Amino acid sequence: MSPRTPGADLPEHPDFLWRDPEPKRSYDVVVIGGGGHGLATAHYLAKDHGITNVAVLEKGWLGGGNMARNTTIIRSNYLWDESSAIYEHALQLWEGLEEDLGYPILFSQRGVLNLAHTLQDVRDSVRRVEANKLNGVDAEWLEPDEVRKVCPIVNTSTDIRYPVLGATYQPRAGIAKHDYVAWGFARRADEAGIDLIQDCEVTGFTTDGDRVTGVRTTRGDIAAGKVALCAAGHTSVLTDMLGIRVPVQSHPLQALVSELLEPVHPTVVMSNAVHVYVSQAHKGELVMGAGVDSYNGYGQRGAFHVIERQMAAAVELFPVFARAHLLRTWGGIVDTSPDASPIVGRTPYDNVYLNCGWGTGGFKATPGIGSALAHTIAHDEPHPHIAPFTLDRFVTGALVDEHGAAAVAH
Amino acid sequence: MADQLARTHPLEAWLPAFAELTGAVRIDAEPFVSMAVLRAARATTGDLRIRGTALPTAPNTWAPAGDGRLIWLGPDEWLLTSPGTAPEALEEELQTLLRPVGGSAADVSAQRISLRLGGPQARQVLAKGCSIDLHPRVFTAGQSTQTALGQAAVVLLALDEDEFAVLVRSSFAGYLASWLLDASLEHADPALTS
Amino acid sequence: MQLIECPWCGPREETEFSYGGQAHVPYPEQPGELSDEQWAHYVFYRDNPKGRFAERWNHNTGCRRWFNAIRDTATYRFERVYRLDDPQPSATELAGPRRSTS
Amino acid sequence: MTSTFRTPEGGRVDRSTTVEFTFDGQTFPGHPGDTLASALLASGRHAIASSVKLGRPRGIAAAWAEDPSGLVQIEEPFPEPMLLASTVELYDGLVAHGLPGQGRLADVPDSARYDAMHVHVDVLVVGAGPAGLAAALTAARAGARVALVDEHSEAGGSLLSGTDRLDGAPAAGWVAAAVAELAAHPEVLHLQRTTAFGLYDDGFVLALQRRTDHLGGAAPRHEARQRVWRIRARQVVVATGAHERPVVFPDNDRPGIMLAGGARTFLHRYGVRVGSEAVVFTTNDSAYDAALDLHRAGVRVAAVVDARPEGSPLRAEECRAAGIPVRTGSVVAGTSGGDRITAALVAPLADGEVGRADELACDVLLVSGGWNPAVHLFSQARGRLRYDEVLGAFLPGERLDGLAVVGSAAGLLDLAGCLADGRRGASAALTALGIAPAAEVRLPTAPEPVVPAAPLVLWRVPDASGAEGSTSFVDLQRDATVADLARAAGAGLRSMEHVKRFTTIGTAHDQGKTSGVLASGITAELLGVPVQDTGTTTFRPPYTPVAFAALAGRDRGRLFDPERVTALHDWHVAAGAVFEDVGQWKRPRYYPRAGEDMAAAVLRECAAARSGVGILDGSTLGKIDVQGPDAAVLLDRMYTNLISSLKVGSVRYGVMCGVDGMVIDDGTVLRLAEDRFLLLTTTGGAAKVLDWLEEWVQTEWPELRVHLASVTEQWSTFPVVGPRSRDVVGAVFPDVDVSNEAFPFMTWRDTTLDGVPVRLARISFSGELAFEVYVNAWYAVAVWERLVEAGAPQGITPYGTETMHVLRAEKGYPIIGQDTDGTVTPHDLGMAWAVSKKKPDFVGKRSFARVENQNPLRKQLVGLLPVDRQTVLPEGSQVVDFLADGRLPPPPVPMLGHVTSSYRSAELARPFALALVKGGRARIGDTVHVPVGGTLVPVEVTSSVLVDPEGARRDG
Repeated sequence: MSPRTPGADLPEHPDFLWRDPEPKRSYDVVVIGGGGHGLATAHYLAKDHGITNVAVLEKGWLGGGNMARNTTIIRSNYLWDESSAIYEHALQLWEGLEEDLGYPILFSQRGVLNLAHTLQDVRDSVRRVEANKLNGVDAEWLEPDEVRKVCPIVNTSTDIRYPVLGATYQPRAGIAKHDYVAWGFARRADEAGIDLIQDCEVTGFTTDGDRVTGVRTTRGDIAAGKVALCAAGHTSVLTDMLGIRVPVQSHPLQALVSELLEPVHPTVVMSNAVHVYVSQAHKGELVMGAGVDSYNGYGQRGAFHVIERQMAAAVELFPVFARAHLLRTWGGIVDTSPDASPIVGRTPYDNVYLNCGWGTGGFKATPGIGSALAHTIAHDEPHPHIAPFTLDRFVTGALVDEHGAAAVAH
Repeated sequence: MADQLARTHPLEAWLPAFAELTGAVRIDAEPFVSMAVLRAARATTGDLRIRGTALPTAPNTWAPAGDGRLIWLGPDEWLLTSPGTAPEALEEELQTLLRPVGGSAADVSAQRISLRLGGPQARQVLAKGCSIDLHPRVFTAGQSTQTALGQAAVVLLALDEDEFAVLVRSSFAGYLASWLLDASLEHADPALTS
Repeated sequence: MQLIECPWCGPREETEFSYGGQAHVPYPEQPGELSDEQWAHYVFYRDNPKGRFAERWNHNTGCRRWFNAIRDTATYRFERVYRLDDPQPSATELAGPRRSTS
Repeated sequence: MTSTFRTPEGGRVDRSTTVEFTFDGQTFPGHPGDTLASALLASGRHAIASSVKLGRPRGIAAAWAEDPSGLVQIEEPFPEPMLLASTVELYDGLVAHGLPGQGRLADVPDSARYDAMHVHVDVLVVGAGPAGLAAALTAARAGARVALVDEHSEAGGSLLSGTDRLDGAPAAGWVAAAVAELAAHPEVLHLQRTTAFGLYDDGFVLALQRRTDHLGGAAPRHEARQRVWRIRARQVVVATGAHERPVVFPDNDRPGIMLAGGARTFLHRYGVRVGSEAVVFTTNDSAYDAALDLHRAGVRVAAVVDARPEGSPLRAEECRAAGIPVRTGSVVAGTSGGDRITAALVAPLADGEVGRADELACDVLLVSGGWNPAVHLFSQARGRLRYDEVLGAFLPGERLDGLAVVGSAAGLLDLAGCLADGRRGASAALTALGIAPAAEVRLPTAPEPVVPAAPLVLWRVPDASGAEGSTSFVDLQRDATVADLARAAGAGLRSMEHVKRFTTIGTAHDQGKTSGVLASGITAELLGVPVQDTGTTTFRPPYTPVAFAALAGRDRGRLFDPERVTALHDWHVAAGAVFEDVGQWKRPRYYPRAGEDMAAAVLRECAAARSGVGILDGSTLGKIDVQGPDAAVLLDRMYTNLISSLKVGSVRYGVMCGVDGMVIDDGTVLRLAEDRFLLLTTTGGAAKVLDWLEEWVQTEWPELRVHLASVTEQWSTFPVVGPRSRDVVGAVFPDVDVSNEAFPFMTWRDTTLDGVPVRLARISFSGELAFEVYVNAWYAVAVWERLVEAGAPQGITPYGTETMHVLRAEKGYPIIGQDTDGTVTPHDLGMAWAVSKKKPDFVGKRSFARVENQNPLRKQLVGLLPVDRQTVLPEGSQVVDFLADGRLPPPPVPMLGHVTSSYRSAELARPFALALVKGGRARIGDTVHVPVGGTLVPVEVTSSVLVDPEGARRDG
């Protein structure tokens, strides 16, 4: 084998992943959405609560939505107590997930830098770092020369349009292999006897007063004791069927990769002002995210000018990327909420649980929300970590507003 | 007695660079042009004429008016330019005309500067940063458009076959000048324009 | 990258426009008389259909005029644009193929 | 090294010129017109790379973008990672080496130039092969605006790769005539070396033009190396041809194994024999052309191995005549060799069973498994694909508006058919546009197509070696094999998307141009389902890789983002100002004198403003002209406080909230007339506030008679600040009575300076006596210099944003966006006085009544004084309760709020800060802790107003 064989260090997959079962007529819990959140919820229902008469309904292929389309950044350095609590809960689960799932998910704690380019960026960054420290989240403020030490290819020269004035750094943050995470959860859920049902689109619900009695699907009607909505960008399609109003908007979010390159980028870099976020995946490709397209869209594609602007930012911050090549672009559908925080918990229906509004934060929360939502479903009361994220905050005004929190919310 | 107040053009420092361009593309900064924005509901303007010119009602057009130009900016919004009138005088003249019909006028002389772009390659240079159809049969003399050139919002006027005026916010003038010079570089030497 | 038809300026690149979200959500006559819940719905809640959607756009790099459009959020195709003083679209027009029922 | 495999004549390279290049440290010759691949092959070099995972030698396997394995790294003239040797045009001085899996980025910035060009056309034709040229000619003759883009160095496509004849002469002649005719049409844009890589909505096609790459070191520096064409086409004709597909068999990855059509291209286009002894393995007739052509060129063809039981009687006859053995019903079941194939193992195939194999010595093995139409652009347009059982390929499965797929891209494989289809596609496009086609466009006559024998759809040859397909490569670049597909199926995967991710097939540089359909076919076999059901994975842009810098285009370096400056910028630069980025603006932050650091400069500037006179360039403040009978009505609805009661000639401070009741901007309002106001906004809020007002006026209250205009750049604004400001302003504007009685605080006066109108306003953002001077920006420099000159006796001191911030903070004036973060109400800022009780409603009012707004623990703006009188609290520091033992408890530690602004104060002779603190006003007088570094700094909570709370100084 040649000295650099990035593909070779990829793990061998287990011999078997999951069955392809026919839906049963009835389940104790029906999880709608076979993405990361739905699969993780199923896993923790079985693992933590012994609930296994569960179906996960996926209209396409497992993990084929935002799970397969995100840029896999994992971090917990959010500003507000409520946010850092749920994301830190997730990060701690990430740290033990490979063992838990018995599946190589390539979780790599290579650290995440959030660059500051203006004096206000610096203020917001220091504010977040200090809050993180007091919340027990590892966080540091780095001066430009320290940024250069962590990531030598960042352009820290002072004569660029928006010089790097410093960065926040979370060493425990990192990336993982998105597909393997989904498959790891799916495999465990399947082992536990949970039915993962693909090509099964929900077309409606049957209700009885304040309870949902079942779901109508393209593969027949399925009775349900409890229903969890884990459909991310398609949440509104489901809540419209239920006649529930949820303040989320679905937007296209694009991402892209380069060809395989020799290791040049040891960490993850995110920049708010010069909008770019990039890491180098295990095989060597640069993985980047672009900005959210402004309009509502379910098309899993965005406009190319967003990519072009992204490339300009990348070359500005990483001059060595100039002749790297854009290999593939794609888009996902992010459901964004008014305060850029998730909406999780009970609904007007007694036995329907809502999990949406994660915007660009969904992947990093996967194990955290999976375990918290499973707890909520099992005990029929919100897990402490999701209690602050209920719908009624929009009535009281007790928002968890991460907009002002500067960190690029990816 | 203090001496007359001097005026300073935002693009003064760029003039030498403009002067070095030859042939294929010409860039120049029009000296201090007074400008005023006119607002009036179309219904009320009737046969109102500005310096003898009817308010253009067709979007994306302009018409000569006195020593300047009358430019359509919106269904109830126009821009009048006049090199020869003092800014405050221009606003007053238009207020007098427009207030009776419920309209208004505001002096925006220093809000924008006016660039001149010309030469056989001028359309090419514009096409590098402007997404509208600049085909000579489409964007003809008398046409105007509010659009983006590079990353600057501009009002672009077709004056002639290969003669254009570009109005841009004064604070963006330097950016646009650098952009135009950069986009003109490959045409800078006539020998290289083929 | 789409061409969007500005009712005044004609078709222009998507980049010249800004998005204004759901159309026909009027500012309440008497905000003071609304319950916190009703007010929250005005401030934070907007429809999010997969399918035809009546929405607001602003030609901000052009004539700076707001207008409305009916666009399919699944295909992104603009069905039509109309001016603010044009009549609201009928429910049947919005009931495009992908319109989710609520 | 000599080009022993170069044919004595033929090909389109310029044999009169020889260039030299270096590959893997060895020097090779070549000709202009060569690609790196053809030049290497001409010298007998096949092996050029090693595979990413297994490190197996890999060679050149095709003549263009479909090559899955011939990857190289360019080193000179400038490092560029991972390019296909088959697509790199040769130039003198090229230095490259084979790719060991990963590419290498240059460690120095790329100095090449890149740009973009917009173009609008009636008809865009993608591909200049026979179908594309026919389409372009058809559209051009009708007088349409046409763009023809093609990825090769010259037009012709397949016509340059074979022996086709048109109108009885070599097809190249017709190509030349067509290109010449197109060049003569004024409305035709014809671009070679231009790859249409993405197709988006409304006929928007992005194409990358490689303008100077082929010139190597001789490329002119002032020209863009690559250009992205942004083509807006009313109709698109896709004539992108087809990619030949291999057959998968054990050890099918050895150098010397290549697509049959590729070998033919190397021969006819570049005059290169790919080897001296060939075996040809095919499932269809097309490879016979390669066999016969190579035979005529002097290559010994050991055999044509045809998997079809009956083969192709017609073509077999030609072979027999040429003395080429043909083995029907046979396959290549394996190969031997190392860095180069040495033999093919040929065996009969019956009922899916491979029989006994015998070795045929060869140094090249040419393979054809059929053709895959290049449907990428069609698929990007979200066109549905349909699987064609006969071709074993996916074809466009529906008609799309504005998009026609023609020629072999639509599955047609005969020349006459492609020409006619190109004309048909263009005519249809013209009809759709209402453009009358020209009188019948005559197409050149192609020889009657011989009806080919039906092709056999064969994805793979069963592995009889016992290796279970572990050396039968489906994706050569990813080292992914039939065995991997079997494992994926065995693991329970059914979706091609899962299979692709499990095996990584189709995710490499070529994005599965050859491997994608193979994987679908083999997976379908493994699962026992129709290929149509497995389908393909989605074709995503770009069609071929595009350099980041090409997409960045001109938006690099100083043009990355516009730099906005005021009329005084040059003055500030000359004065040695240090600048701060505020949005896109460059603002002077401070003006250091020799030997001063920022702290020293700011203390000096502050002292000047508090005890003498200072001057600030405030021209970046947003300014909005509001006119009309209902102007006051609008402003009453938009500001939290009452504006309509403001008298003409007076000024009022106002706050704006969003509907959620959170502060979004603030500033002063000058009433110029009953029906005219001048609004000042924050620098960052200027555009936002104008858009905000316009949105309400246009969409909610169209009945209001009011007009808004931005005048931000119209009026330069200079606050002249300090106890001595009256002397300076009085001296420069003698016509104005600047006495406090005649010109009270929060009023404005108009005057002139040498006939130029000037407006003065008694507004103070520092608490000191101050006059803001407004003048048409044309005169900004002159007026500023007059003020500086007149202020010399008082030691007038220009100051920047840092000093401005200190002065305002000492007075407790918040900066929206620094002391607020979108979660702060006017009440939180202690500005209940600015919230009207009289008005029935204004934007945001209703939100103040929500539960959370009544919470006594809301964060409120207060002052903080470090008890040690030394520590400058870092902005952003968190505030915690006073901890008696002086140590932080273990996390999570409850936080009270954070430091929003923090400065040294010359006036207070100590550092101070502003902070948002839970229930802050009730804590005034308390001591709390602020963790700084490792230590807890005790700070006293105070009112946010620390200097001149009674406001005695504003009148001087």
